[in-house]
Amino acid sequence: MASKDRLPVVPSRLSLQQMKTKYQGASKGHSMLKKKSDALMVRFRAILKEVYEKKLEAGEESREAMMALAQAKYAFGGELKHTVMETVKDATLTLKTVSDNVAGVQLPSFFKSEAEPGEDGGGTMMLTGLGKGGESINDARDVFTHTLELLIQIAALQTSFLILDEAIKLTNRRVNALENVVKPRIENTKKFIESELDELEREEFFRLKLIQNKKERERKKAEGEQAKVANNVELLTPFNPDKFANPEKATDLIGVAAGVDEDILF
Amino acid sequence: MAPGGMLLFNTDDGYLEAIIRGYRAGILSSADYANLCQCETLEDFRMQLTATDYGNFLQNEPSPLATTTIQEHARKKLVDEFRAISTQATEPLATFLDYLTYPYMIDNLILLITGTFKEKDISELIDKCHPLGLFDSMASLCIATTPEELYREIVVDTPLAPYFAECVSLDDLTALNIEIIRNTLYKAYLEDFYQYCQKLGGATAELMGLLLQFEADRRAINITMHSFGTSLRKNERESLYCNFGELHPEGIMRLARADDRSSVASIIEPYGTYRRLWSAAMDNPDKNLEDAFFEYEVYLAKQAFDQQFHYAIFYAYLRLKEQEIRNIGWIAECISQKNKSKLNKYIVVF
Amino acid sequence: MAAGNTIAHRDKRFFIAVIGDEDTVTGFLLSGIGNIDSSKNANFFVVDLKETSISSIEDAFKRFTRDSNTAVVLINQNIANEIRAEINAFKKPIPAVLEIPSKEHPYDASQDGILQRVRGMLGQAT
Amino acid sequence: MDVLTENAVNATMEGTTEIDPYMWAGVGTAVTIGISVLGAAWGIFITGSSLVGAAIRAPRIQSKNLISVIFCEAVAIYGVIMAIIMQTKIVDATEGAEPSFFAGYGLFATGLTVGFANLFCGLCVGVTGSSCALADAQNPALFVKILIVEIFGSALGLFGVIIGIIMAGKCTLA
Repeated sequence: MASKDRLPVVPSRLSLQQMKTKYQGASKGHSMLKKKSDALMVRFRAILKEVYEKKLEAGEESREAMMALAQAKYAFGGELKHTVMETVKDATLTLKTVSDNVAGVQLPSFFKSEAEPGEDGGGTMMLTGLGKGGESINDARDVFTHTLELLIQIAALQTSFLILDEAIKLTNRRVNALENVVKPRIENTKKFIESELDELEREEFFRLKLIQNKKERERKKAEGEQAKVANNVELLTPFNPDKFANPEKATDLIGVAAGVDEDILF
Repeated sequence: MAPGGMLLFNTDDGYLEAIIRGYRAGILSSADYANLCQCETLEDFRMQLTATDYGNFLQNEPSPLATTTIQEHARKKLVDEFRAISTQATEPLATFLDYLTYPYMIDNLILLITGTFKEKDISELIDKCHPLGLFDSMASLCIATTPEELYREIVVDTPLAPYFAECVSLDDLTALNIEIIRNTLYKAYLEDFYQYCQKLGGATAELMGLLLQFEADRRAINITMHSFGTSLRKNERESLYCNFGELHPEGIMRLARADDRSSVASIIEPYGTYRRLWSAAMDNPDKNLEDAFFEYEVYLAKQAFDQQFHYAIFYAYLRLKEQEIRNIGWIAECISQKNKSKLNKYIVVF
Repeated sequence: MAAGNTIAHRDKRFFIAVIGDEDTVTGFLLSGIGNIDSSKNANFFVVDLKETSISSIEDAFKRFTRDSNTAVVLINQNIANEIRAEINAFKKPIPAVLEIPSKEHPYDASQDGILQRVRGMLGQAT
Repeated sequence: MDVLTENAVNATMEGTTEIDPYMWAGVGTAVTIGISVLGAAWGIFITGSSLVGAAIRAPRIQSKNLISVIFCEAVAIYGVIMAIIMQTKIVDATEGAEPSFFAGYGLFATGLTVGFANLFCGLCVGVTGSSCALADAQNPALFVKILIVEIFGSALGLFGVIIGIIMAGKCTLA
């Protein structure tokens, strides 16, 4: 067990407790992020399909639009492009955005907003081809506006697609980080603390046993030498903390150690 | 008869008339169109065109060809032909031919005026102008930077000055919608041209009368149909109608009050020609009224070739050739877009 | 996320920019998206592949994508192919860069970077 | 007829008789050739200008349509022939004999007949020839059809010539 795989902590009961809460937190975060990622994924798949279909549809649609434009050029003459380009002033068709919240990710959707054609300025394009070609130009305008609406939808979807893609990657990264780095590390730390604590217990137990043996020997020696001073000995024993504490503590410690060992095993 | 009538027409204009009839022979035939429609790519299209009167006009163009390039070259050919004619013309044919260039001039001027409003570089705009509508003082347009200057310095030197003086004041130039100015000028031009043709008399007056009356009526109907739902007011609309034509005066007055398509239909009902065109356009979903008008225009223009010793063939030739350029553009467009469903929209001239 | 900041203004009007051949541009201008601001910067750029230099297309693309008022940039696919590197380098979600077919070049899904990704993912997903 | 008109007519008659018959004959001849050539020339320029113009786009028509020019030219030749015939009638009267007024007037009338017949024939052929050139340039199949029209037009001059020859045949000045 390399030291970098665990958090730098002083093995103590307190830090063990801390690790346990940390572990719980990490598990909860992991499951929540997993849920978020799933939610995003659902949306993402829906968008994927839609983007794909809409893009192909737009391909068809713009073919139609080009045809309508060709018709307008047919009716108005080749100078249509110059006339149109020179008449441009202010956009009458612009976009508004509204964001949609999916699991904490802001997804924009665009809406077409058409300005009311002004008395002179904005509506200039409306009168193009007044004398000739107006009908075809209007048709072309309609088809193009329709194509544009489709493209606007695609734009929104595509933006969402990119944002979602990014968001999903981020979330998945976090999920994976929690799962593969943070959680094992905490676990390792926990194990480390427990094994350290165990070690301490065993040392203590061993030490106590030694002391007990020594005391036993001393006691036997004393019994043999001063058997007659029995009252004094009886008075002294209750005051010896080792005599009472040692056996209890020893069993306790073994029990805890065994429990931990089981935990580690499972 | 045009000046000189049958006996003296040829003194001045016989040669040019014969030349224009020669050009007319170069107009694509229905067989040519059938061949062009068979093309799969624009390269095929170019090959097919070499077999026609257009010859090698596209040979120096690098591939891939654009439809606009084809159209531009076709137009250039028309312009060359027209220039060849007009440089040899003597009066009064020269004036007549000048009249033919005025519509292009109006369009160019309008383009320049819009450009000046935007403070665009005028020399850049001149490249976009129709070559038939170029006028001498155009080069000096570069000095004009404001609409006022443009009006004072340039417009007064063009042949269009009287039309401007008649109906567009300096204030209008900035206040009115540019499309309204364009149509006002066009109206003034048509009325003037009509007068001039009537003055020439004879077959010219008769045939040009038919053609111009149709043009006037077509504009009136188009303007009416197109003005629904726009900011164009009824009195403004009325001022754009010409003061002659088959619809004039009664139909025009009623058109001025029309509110929707169906009322237009009922207004033109009593006029046989337009009723037929209207129903032709309504019966065929692939065709709109404008297509029907184009067809009728071709029909009228073709009729002009049935008579000799008059000027209307010059006008008719220009119209037919424009239709041909439109056709070529349309077919090329269909080919390049690989969409042949509407290919047959073109109008066979001869 | 970077996008968050730009979406914030709810009532703001965003423009749609176009880079394309003259027909495409004319068509979309007809529907009224054209805008020329006070300093005469147009939100459309006409490309003639025979004449327009690649660098000027790239400049236009950069100008549109950096403009915070632009929400969508439409670009003809055949033109996009010319500046593919620039487009691939552009990663921000807003403005959305949409590749649209041009007149002579019908839509080719295999060239659209975004759609390719979509396809790949759809393949994974299904 | 009232008196005034009668006087005027008489005066004119007297006036014309005062003009020498040779004068009548000479003027008649001049009119024949002059007016015929006018007609031919007019016809040729009407045909010619169209022919030249049409030949620019369709050079093949020029040799074929020369026939229209030749038809016009023929009109001038009729005039020349008539003038020669008439000229043979103008001979010096024998000593003491009066030149015939009948012949003088006759030759004058012949001149007018032939001259104007040829003038109009020339115009007619000119206009049809011009149309023929244009039509041929458009559609070669039309050439023969219009040529027939042209031939009929050309025949008109011949009628004048025939009548002229008959008229001139009766008129010998001395």
